[in-house]
Amino acid sequence: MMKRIFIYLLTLLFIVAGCSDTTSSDGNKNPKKNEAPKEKVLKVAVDSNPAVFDPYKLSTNSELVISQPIYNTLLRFKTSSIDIEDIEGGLAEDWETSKDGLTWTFKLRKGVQWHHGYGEFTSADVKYSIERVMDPELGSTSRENFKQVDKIETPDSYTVIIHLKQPDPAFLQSICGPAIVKKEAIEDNEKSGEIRPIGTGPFMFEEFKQNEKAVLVKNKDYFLGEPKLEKVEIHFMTDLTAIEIALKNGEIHMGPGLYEPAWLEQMSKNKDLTLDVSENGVFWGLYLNTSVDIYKNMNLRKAIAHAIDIKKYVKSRRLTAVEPKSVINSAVRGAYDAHYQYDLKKAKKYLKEAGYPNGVKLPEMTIPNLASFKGGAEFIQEELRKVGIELPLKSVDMASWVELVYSNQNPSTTVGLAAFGEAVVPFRSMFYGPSSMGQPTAIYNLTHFHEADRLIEQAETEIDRQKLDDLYKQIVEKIHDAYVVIPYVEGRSPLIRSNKVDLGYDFKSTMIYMYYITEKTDLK
Amino acid sequence: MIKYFIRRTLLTIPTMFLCITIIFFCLRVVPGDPALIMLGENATPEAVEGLHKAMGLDKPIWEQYLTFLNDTLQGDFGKSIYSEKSVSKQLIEAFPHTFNLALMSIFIACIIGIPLGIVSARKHNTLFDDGLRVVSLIVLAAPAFLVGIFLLIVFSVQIPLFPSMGVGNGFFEKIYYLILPSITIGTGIAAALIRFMSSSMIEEINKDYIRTVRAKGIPEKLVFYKHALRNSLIPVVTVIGLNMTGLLSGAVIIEMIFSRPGLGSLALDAIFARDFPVVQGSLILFMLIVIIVNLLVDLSYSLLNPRIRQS
Amino acid sequence: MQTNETPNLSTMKEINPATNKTSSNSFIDWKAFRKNRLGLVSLFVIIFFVLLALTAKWIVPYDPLTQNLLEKFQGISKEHWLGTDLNGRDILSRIIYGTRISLLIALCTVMLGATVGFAIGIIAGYKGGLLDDILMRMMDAIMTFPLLLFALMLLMVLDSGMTALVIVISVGMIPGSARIARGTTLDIKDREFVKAAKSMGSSHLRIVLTHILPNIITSLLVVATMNMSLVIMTEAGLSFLGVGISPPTPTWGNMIRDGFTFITLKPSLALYPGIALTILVIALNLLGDALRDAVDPHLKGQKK
Amino acid sequence: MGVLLEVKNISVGTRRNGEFIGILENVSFKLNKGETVGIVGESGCGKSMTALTIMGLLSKNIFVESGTVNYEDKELTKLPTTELNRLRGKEISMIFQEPMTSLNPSFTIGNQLAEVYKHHGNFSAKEIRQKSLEILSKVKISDPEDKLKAYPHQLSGGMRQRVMIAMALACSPKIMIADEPTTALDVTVQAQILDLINELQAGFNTSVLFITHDLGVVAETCHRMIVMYAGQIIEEGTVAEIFDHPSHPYTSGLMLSAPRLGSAIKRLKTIKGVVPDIDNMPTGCRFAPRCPYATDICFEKAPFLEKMSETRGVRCWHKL
Repeated sequence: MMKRIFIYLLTLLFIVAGCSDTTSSDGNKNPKKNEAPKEKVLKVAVDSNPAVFDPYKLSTNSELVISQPIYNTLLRFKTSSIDIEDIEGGLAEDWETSKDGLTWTFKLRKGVQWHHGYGEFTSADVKYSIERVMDPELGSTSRENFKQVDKIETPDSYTVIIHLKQPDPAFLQSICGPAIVKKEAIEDNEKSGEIRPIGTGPFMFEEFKQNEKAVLVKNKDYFLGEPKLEKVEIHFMTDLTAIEIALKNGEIHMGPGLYEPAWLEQMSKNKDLTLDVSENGVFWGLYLNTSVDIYKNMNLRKAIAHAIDIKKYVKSRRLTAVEPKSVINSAVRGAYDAHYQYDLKKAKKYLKEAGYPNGVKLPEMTIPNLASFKGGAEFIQEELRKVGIELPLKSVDMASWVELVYSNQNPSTTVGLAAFGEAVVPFRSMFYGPSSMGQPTAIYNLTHFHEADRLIEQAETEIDRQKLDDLYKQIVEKIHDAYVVIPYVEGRSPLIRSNKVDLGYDFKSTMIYMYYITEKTDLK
Repeated sequence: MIKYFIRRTLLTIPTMFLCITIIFFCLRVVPGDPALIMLGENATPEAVEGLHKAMGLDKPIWEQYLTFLNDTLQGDFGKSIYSEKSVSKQLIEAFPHTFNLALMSIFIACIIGIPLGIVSARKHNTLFDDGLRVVSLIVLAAPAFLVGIFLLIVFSVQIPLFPSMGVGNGFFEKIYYLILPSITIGTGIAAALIRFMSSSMIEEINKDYIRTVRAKGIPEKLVFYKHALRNSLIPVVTVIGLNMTGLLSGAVIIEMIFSRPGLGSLALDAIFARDFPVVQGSLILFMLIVIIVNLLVDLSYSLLNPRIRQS
Repeated sequence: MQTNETPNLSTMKEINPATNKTSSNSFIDWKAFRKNRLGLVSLFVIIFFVLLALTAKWIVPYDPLTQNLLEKFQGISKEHWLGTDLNGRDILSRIIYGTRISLLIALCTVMLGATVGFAIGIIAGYKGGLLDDILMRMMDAIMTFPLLLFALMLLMVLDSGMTALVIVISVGMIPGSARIARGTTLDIKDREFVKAAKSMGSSHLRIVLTHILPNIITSLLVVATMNMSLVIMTEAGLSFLGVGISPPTPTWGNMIRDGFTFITLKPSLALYPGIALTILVIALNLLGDALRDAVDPHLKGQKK
Repeated sequence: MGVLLEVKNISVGTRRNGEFIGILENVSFKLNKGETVGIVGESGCGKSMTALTIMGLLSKNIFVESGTVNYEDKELTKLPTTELNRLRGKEISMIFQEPMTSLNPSFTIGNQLAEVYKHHGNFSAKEIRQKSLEILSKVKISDPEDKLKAYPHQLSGGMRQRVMIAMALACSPKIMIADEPTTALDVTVQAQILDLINELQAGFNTSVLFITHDLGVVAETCHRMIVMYAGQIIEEGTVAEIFDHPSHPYTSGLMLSAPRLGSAIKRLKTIKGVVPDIDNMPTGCRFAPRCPYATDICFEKAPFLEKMSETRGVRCWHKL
């Protein structure tokens, strides 16, 4: 008998040891359900795990959501707007540009404090931040936008003057990009190996638990006023169904939605949840890689372009999709009208002229195994099947897909891109010859289209509005006539929030696939 | 007995060495380059080059393997390629959650599995026994993630009894958060336990020594619960040990559905992000857990079975 | 007083009617198998699924791939007996088509895993010594690996076609069958009739083929049926993690995965393939049990 | 001498798809106080089945068709298990053939011995320990102190059989049934165990029902003997009577096929043929197909057990 009791005791002991997690660092040990009810904790769900915490190397949406409330930028878009007209002062109170567009002078706010006592915000921080973005060693994702910067002057601690080599129409929106960081904080973190991003924003970084959550706590002396929320918890939940359940239970206040209209309809019926759709659409297109022999044939590209019934697909997606207007995001300034008319007879005619009277089997297209990619790709595959064009699909995980695309081995690619502000930025990365994949200066030109290179180079340094718009028109026309990209939808990402949440601004669109969290955001 | 154990542990060293090598080379062969993933859309070639040097991926394979080997032997799993957070810290953070889940699932499996197994053996060949067998088969056959989501919808959405996500802090809250996920895994193992317990119980009952005990006039209850149960527990312990490996790898999906951190999800994300040090660290820890569990099973095996203890 | 040796009348156990006729233990006693009702039912279910798989192409009411986006998430209706999925495809036809692939994967994986496993098991058991230790350590190494994560990584290396899936999952099956084969070989190797055969100078190969293999074939069958259910579950798990057979080919695994995202909207999307999967797995397990009983006479007495 | 145990017309069998198949066919005999009766027969003749019927230890699919087993004023076959358990181990105990597998490998000898005392009397732990040591020394087990703590696999076959006997005699039962206790032991240990049983039988004045296939053992230990064949008693009587003049052909066949030390016979006589199968028993005398003296009547009509004297009985048409 003794033996059996001993074994039971042993297992019980294990459980006690296992559960009383020695590493749990958070304060309250008493097992109350959650913190004192009055303490306002906003709980946000994101469907990916953050890997990088350096604001200049952000890639997944969870990283964007965590950094947004922590950092400020020199200038910024009015909350939830992506219209260049709405750009206002951020850490810089005011700014002017010289007539030739080469010198930009910024007047900085005074008395702004860094988190955790890293001192007052000064012009030196701005200089360090911008030079860090431009540093090739770091490999920042937005280094490309600052290639025109010549030198940065800091005459006194509250003024910054940036000199450009050449005028850059997109520089205003570029300045709204990078977060201003503190040199000493970054060095301390590197030494300690700890994850502790330091910024000037409304919320300070408190804790990060891998695969679980990140916790931000309010920055009492934030220069735009003390935030209403006590804490913000960002939960990493890779399964959308789990997020949906948590939203219905009230365990989570905000989360991403699903692109499926039937699902959204069902959720909108739920009386204590509000459904929003971000106006800035993600531009989804089928990019044909003209460095691959079969796609050098213009007629084949034409046949493909006219075989896809975009209206039907957009209709089936109802409120989460709009018809693409141009060859790039419609919210971009310079996205002039350009679309391919759905006409099966024309498609069959071009197919015959392309030399494939009884159909063709296209080379295999690899896509990542994400729902957002799969839906569109399967739709295109099905549409092409009707005209006898067979497009075999292969689904792999994200990392393998990225490598395939970068090494220019994917004969055709469907991908969704967000873009805003000046059209020259997407043109530069997507339709400029030297940016073609597989080359040393590659950025994201999947189609190896290069017919508009001269025009793009002119647009890059044209600050006269009239001339710039005229250049944009010509570029769009060239891309459209080349039939290299076939847009099929502009997806608008749905977001869901509990009615208890008061955003503090009216929601229009978002660049981080989640609601912005500001000092005005509150929990009723 | 100690000699037996030393031999067993020594035998695990070649196995571990083999596993570490397999992990290392398997990762190097997997397509997808961490630098590319990290840089995302505008990864310029020199930036990629810079990162490669930073991650030490530019050195020849053999050199990487040797540095990897002597780091691992000193217990230093290196730093995550992305967050530069030390891998051992991440493992220490993730391990307790998986350990609690595994332990609680085994606990639930035993509570459900063993008694039902005994009852099914006592009521052998009756309708109850057949019914139980079919039910346990259904639970065994149903995919864990379906069972999980079913429990979630019923006990978390419709009847807001249990939380649907997170781990909670503090001892009782952790158990409270553990209930649903461990029931999902536990019932699966319980189903296997029932079938195993019942057949091993039946086998014991028909052994000769039971006849002697009955000839001594010992009441039927004792014959069953003292003599037969004791000997049929021995193979059951091995079933738990075997299920442990399945449980750990199955936990990956359960951790996803119940949004729980843990070794499984850590390894899974690291594989998708090609974060080699984290993958290597978590798989090695996985392996250590399994080997330790097998040793524990052997220990309890001899605890229960005196003959082995003596040899 | 020295009692001299009396005639040793054989001390066979008392008459036990059930095992009266001693069946040679190497082959399945079909008479006993037929008596096991559950075993028979499961056999019919499996045959039904196999027929379904073979005739999938012809009996499918709709082409499992054609989408009609306007008819999404339809419930059960006259045209679509089980309704339509997220892309408006007919669920019933996809399940039927899925049977073909799931069964194919299960069959090939088990055969590959079992044969390789048995080969290793027999060699290790028969040769013994250092080779046995090395092989067994390799088996331990594979055993300690979390099958799902290991398969995930291998799948990325070999890209995710059907053959890759079969190879990857079969790796997980090898240690199990190797262990069983080694056990049986060790057990039979010391038996008198094997020693006798050796003394008559028959070659190792002949001994393995004539004595060891027939005894193992039966346990191969039992292990095969049990592993089949494990394979189908692993494939479902892998599809859940987003790896596995590429779209649009339906397998039960990726159908459950797609259905999973809309579980609250239309649970049947994931439930119908889930139910089909569960039924087949149960049938396989029951068949495995019935076969094991039919093979192993000593267990027969207690079961029914 | 009073009759202790009376087995009257016991028929035992099993049912296979509806049809009843007999294993024992109206077996009757008496066991007097202090007497040792031997039951002899080939394997499969039902001698162990008789013992299991008395003890109520028949396996699930075998049951008593008819007949009674009376012990003092109780009818054992009808007793519920709880009441039967009050007798088993206390007044009637049994030892088995396979010492290797008859003890629970996971409990110590002391534990399994103490069990008997615990259930058949309320003794304190100290008393139990004392009695256990006493009974172990009675069965001549060397240093009983260690043996209490030892596990079955640490003891030899003979030693384990002694422990079984100790357990059987722990509560000095009135009857001890020994089902081939020495068959699995080698000759030298066999002799020691037989002497021990005789000695204890005399000491405790227990009556013993000795089941064996070994005529030598019967000759040495039993007062009366019963010969069984294919589920029937074919001859009974005192050992002296039967050894002196076996009157059933089967019994004499048995005697002749037993080699004797110093006897002139070179080749042993064997009984041709095999024990009949239980589901197709020959009509008439069951030994007829193998009986050299069989005549027509033996094949048609089944002989009855004819009582020749108080103790003697034979079931044969042509008694020798």
